[in-house]
Amino acid sequence: MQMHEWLEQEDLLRKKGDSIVGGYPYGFMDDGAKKDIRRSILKAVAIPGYQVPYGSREMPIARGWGTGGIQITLSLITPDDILKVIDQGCDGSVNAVNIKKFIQAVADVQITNDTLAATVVQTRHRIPEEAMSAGQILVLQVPYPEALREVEASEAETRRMHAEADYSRMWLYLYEDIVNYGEITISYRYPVTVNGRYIMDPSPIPRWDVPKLHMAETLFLFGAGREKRIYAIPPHTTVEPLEFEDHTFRVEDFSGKSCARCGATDTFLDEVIENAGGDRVHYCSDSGYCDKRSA
Amino acid sequence: MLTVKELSKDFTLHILGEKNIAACRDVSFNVPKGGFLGLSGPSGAGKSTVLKCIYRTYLPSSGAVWYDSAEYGRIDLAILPDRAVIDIRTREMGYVSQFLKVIPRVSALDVVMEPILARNGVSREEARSRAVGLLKRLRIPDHLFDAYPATFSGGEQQRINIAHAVSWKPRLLLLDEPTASLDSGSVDLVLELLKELREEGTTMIGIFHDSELMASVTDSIFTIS
Amino acid sequence: MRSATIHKDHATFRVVLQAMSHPGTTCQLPVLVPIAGEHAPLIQLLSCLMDNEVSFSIVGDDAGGLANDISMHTGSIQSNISESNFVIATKGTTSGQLSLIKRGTLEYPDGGATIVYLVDEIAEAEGTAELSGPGINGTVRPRIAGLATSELRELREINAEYPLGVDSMFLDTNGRITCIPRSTQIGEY
Amino acid sequence: MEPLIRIRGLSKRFGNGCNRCLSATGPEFETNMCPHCGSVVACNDVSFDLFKNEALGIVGESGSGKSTLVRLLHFEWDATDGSMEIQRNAGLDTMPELFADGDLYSRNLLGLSPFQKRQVRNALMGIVYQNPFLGLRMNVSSGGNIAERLLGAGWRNIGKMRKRAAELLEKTEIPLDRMDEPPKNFSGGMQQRVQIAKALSNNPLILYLDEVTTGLDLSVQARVLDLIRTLQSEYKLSLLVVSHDLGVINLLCQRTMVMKYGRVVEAGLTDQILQDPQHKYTQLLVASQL
Amino acid sequence: MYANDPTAAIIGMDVTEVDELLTLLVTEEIQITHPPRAGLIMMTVKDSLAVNFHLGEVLVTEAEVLLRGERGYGLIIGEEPRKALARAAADALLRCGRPVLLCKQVSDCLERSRQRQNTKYAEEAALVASTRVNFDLMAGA
Amino acid sequence: MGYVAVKGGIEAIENACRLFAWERSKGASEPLAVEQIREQLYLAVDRVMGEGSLYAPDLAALALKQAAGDSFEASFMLRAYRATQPRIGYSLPGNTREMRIKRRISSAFKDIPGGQMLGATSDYTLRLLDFDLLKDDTARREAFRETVFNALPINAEIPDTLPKVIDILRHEGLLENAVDLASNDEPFDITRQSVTFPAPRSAALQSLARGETGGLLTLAYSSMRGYGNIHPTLGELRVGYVPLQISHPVTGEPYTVGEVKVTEAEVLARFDGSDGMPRFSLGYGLCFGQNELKAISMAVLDRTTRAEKPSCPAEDQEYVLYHTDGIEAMGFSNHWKLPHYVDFLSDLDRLRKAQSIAQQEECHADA
Repeated sequence: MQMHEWLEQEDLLRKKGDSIVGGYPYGFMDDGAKKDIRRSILKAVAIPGYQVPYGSREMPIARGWGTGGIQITLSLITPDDILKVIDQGCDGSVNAVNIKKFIQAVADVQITNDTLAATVVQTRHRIPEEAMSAGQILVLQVPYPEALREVEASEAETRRMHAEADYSRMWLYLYEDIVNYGEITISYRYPVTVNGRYIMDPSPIPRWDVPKLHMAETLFLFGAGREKRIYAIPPHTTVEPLEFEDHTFRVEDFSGKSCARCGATDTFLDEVIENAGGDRVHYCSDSGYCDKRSA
Repeated sequence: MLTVKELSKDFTLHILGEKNIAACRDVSFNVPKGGFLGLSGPSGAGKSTVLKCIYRTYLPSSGAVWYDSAEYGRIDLAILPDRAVIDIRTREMGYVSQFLKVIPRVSALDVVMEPILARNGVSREEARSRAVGLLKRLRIPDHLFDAYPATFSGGEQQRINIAHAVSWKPRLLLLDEPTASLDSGSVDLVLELLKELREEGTTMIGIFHDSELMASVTDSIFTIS
Repeated sequence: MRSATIHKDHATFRVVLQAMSHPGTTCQLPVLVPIAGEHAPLIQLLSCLMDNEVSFSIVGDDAGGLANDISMHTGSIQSNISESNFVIATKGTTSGQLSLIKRGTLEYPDGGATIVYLVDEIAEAEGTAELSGPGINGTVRPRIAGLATSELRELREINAEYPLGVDSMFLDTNGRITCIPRSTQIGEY
Repeated sequence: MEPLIRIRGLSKRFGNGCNRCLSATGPEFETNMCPHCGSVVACNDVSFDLFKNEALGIVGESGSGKSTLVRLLHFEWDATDGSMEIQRNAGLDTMPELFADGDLYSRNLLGLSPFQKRQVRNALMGIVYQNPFLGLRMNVSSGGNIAERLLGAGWRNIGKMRKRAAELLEKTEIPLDRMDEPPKNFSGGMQQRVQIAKALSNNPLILYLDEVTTGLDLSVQARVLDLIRTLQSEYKLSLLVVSHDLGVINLLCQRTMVMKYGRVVEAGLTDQILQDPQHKYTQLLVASQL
Repeated sequence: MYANDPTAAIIGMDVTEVDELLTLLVTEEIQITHPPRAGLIMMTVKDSLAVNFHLGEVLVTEAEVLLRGERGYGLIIGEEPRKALARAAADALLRCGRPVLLCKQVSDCLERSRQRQNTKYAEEAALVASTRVNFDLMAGA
Repeated sequence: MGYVAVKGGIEAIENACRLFAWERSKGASEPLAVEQIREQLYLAVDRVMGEGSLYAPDLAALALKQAAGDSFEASFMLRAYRATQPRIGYSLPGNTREMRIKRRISSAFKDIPGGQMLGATSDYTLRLLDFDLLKDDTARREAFRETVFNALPINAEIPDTLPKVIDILRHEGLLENAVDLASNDEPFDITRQSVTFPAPRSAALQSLARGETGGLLTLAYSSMRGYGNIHPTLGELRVGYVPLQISHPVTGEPYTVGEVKVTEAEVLARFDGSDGMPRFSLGYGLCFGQNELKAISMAVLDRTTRAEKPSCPAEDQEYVLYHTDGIEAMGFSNHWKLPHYVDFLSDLDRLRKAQSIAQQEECHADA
């Protein structure tokens, strides 16, 4: 381009009040950021359950609102993808909608509510009820990536503990729980051992979802934007919740309860307070699945 | 069995300005297997020093202490590695001092049982019955069996000391004035015990304050000048 | 704002990710905007991963200015084999230099390098070595023609102290890729 | 008879060091700090064997390097130099990679990765520190303190761990009804006994005792020492007893090493060390303590 | 200011000065090899213990041109596409040295702006200098 | 009340965004020009650039306008904008000795070579509301500007460079040497690698330089007030412009890109050197824009976090660096507004189970 041509173009734009240099690239982030994240993802897959530090970028969504997951999604998404985003199991949750809106705007993807139709699912706090398949990727948003933070505040020390597989303090925490309360009181973010090596935080999914991580068909990617960590569980990888021979891991108890909408008795149920008297009803937390069953 | 050859022991006291004390000089004698050698000599001649050099509580300054070990064959105790000395002490060589030096807060019965248990590979019951037998022979009253020897009279303590040393029937026994603090009745009991031990094959070297007594129990006497 | 080259990086990475999370299976790099030249698939692969924040080195012969091509397309800088984040083995072998390559530390095992082997042809079966571990349903036996026979054994040794180790990608002339990350057990062969 | 572990040429220097560090420190110079570069030669060229079911004493005043030695052998600090080898049949069957074919002794344990060292430590060693804060988690129940070591060794059954903890607490004379209480509620002597129970939980072959009775009342000291004696004969432990107190050494150990400014100045049978000390420093030590 | 690089005067130019400069420059055939684009420069600084660290990023605009085979580079703080381009073109021109007349005109234009800017800076400096605390005076009072 | 699926999300969000914009626009006043914010609220702009870690006054002013003056939100927008822009490169190491001074004071000495220059400061302005500003208009401004220049003393000049107070101290051997901590390593870049502890000095300074003013202040204050024992003296405080230079890609010569307004603070605190000689050690603070509170707080924290054995939060490097990034802290604190009902249900399940175990035990004990 000749300089005079450029100046003419610029002049036109300026008169309309637009700038010639602004705007956002495909996938929002610059190339360098995406490459850094991709390299970290590959290392995370190669070392299942190990938290890979990376140079987390600021997203236009607040730290703690899923920026880790968004960065992963944006670094691997293509215009051919079909994306599903859920928060607490729900496609329509405001945060999920907000993220979808953003990713769609910058990455030009199709959106679906159907778990089985999606190629990439980004989620906060739930794993869909329907089993996902080999080609799909589940991206989980992680607020606290460090499973050992409960027993050790210092990052330098938890890193050493992982390096040496020195996990007795975590186990001790569970032992003390049982001694004090008769059972393990960890409700969500239940720590798991991945591939027999690393103890890992599965993000704040309920215990109900933990068994879905074990020997799954699907790749799970975990992104913690604020804490600047990426980790992964490849398909067909052992994921075992920490448990004792005589105090085994158990999922949430929904016995005798069913979804008031679709009647499901085998899903994670949300408890809804129905009236001021405190009566409760239950509904599927996975709204996409409930829709499918109700249709 | 045991040949002491030109044994000398000096003490160098660094903290007293490198003061040098010669405790014994060029001592040589021989004890045959099953023999009982008495050591005599004036006070300060180094009788105890010689015994302690054999037991290696003292490090000999020069000379040799040849001993025919059941385990190791002929060895020089003067230069034997520490660990092997411990082994010889555990399996073969006993030592009776003038005074009881036992571990605090251990009952009389346990003091006597301990070496039997540690060495002879017998059951607890067996060790107990042997120890009880020994204590009874040495006329320790029953009610003292479970008491701590530290509270005993000097004579009682010394009888415990002897029982402790002979209970496991060592192959070589070193005696440093074992009867010094005993009344005559007790002395007889002890001598009888030592006699039995010899009959069972123990070789002994002893120092006795009473030369008459020494002559009566030993087969030969070596005098250190 | 949207350029085809950027899409291509995204699409390429998706294939690489699929290959890395299913070790031993064969995946085809997308054919989008072709880059001219002998090393087109390699450049396509490296372009979605490398930039001026990482370094690389080449083992084997640097025919046709490969190092320059890589630098030009990725902005990455060539460096010593023992410091490189990416090692390109152009002849299907690291020529006994595997032990020089970064394996990370126990605190930061992700510091281990990625090796890209250029090989003749990759197929999903009939290979000699049996692979198992994360990402593999049971076992797989990929055939990697053009890989030096001792290379897998050396990889097994270098990755014995998991999580320390290197992660390998094998790329054939048709743009097919298969991966053996350090978590993969390489069986006897 | 072959020793359980062989220690050869063990050295630890703090600081960058220079080529004059070794020639300018030690007992002759009355310092372990190099006057040229300020590095501290905490221990230098220490070699010894430890046999099965033996108690070896290490005596010396503070700064002599005796506690450093224990920290090195317990893998808490990295040695600057030296080796530690263990006999093949010592019970490390789970780690065959430690042994070369046919060798009676392992490769140098000090050269293992932190991960491997942790495994070896869990399988072989127990430690009791002078300060129970170092060996115990004061806010975790006593049973939990013992369980921590069992958990580290791979135990995963609460019932079995509690049974084991109860046994050990009984052995160390802690009332069982206090098993779920944290040690911070206990007296110093009791804390020390919980520490011992914890150290024994994994059935160690080697127990390090670092000034375990220092700071305790005399009567409490006596009980702790009795306990150690009983446990040693019961479990056939090899003890490494570090103390500045010759009385403690005399009571527990058959052999003793004397350290001063990072060097071993004398080693021998304990009764010989006490009754016929050879080195000037040992004579001073014996004269001042007995 | 910026005496060693005449094109640095463009940094502080006002709109009319930039227009004037561009008008001069377009008389020459200039090919844009990299059109102006925004980007970031990580600002590295040396602290008082002589340790370098990254203070933060600065928004800049970058452009590159080719003039008579001479590469010209323009980089300028802020979102300033016209200034970046002008600076790239001036950079190429002044290094190329031809056409001589245009070089002279551009140099003059730059120098005029530099003088104006220096005057402005001097005024600001004078304002700052007026806040200097005069201790002698205080002692005398 | 029946089940209401959260399906209205899309519209609700769009409406909420619109409502936020409406709140800013509904009044009768003239719309604020970005230029007005940049020029008249320049200290707010400076703060946003510092915490947003992006020097771009126009964008910072725009962000302040869009965020309705919320400086956290505005800094956040700058940070996010950074993620979209390619990094062209790194500057040559800038040197604050080349600063074009706008203000320079020392509290360590009464007079210093080059003099104390108060510059534009509100330090000595009585904090009385100036009701004249209600009558602010163009004509008044013109008149004011005239008076400013008319009142100038005749010989009002400042030298190009001023010596540093710390140089004088260092010359006398009273200050720790630069070489003690200097390293030739490439500076750590926390925007590319996550920090590891103990963090290299370059990472710590970068982290503090983008820290949130209030957060830095709180921790620094805690240390000065008693949770720690740093009693700093302000050796020198400078505000001014530092040239931004790169290597020219063609000639390789240093090439000035422009100038960047910064605030620099150097605080002195006593310590005992490794040779046993007591000396001053230096705490260093530098940030974008004029933000003196931040630069001083940063300098104090730079000094406190070099403690060998941290005895309080302000001395614990990991604690300080992890908790002073305003954008991260704000995002995380705000995220509690997101639904957490799945986690909460899991909690409920545990609580109910634990209670039932406790009740059973009680029954057992009673029986």
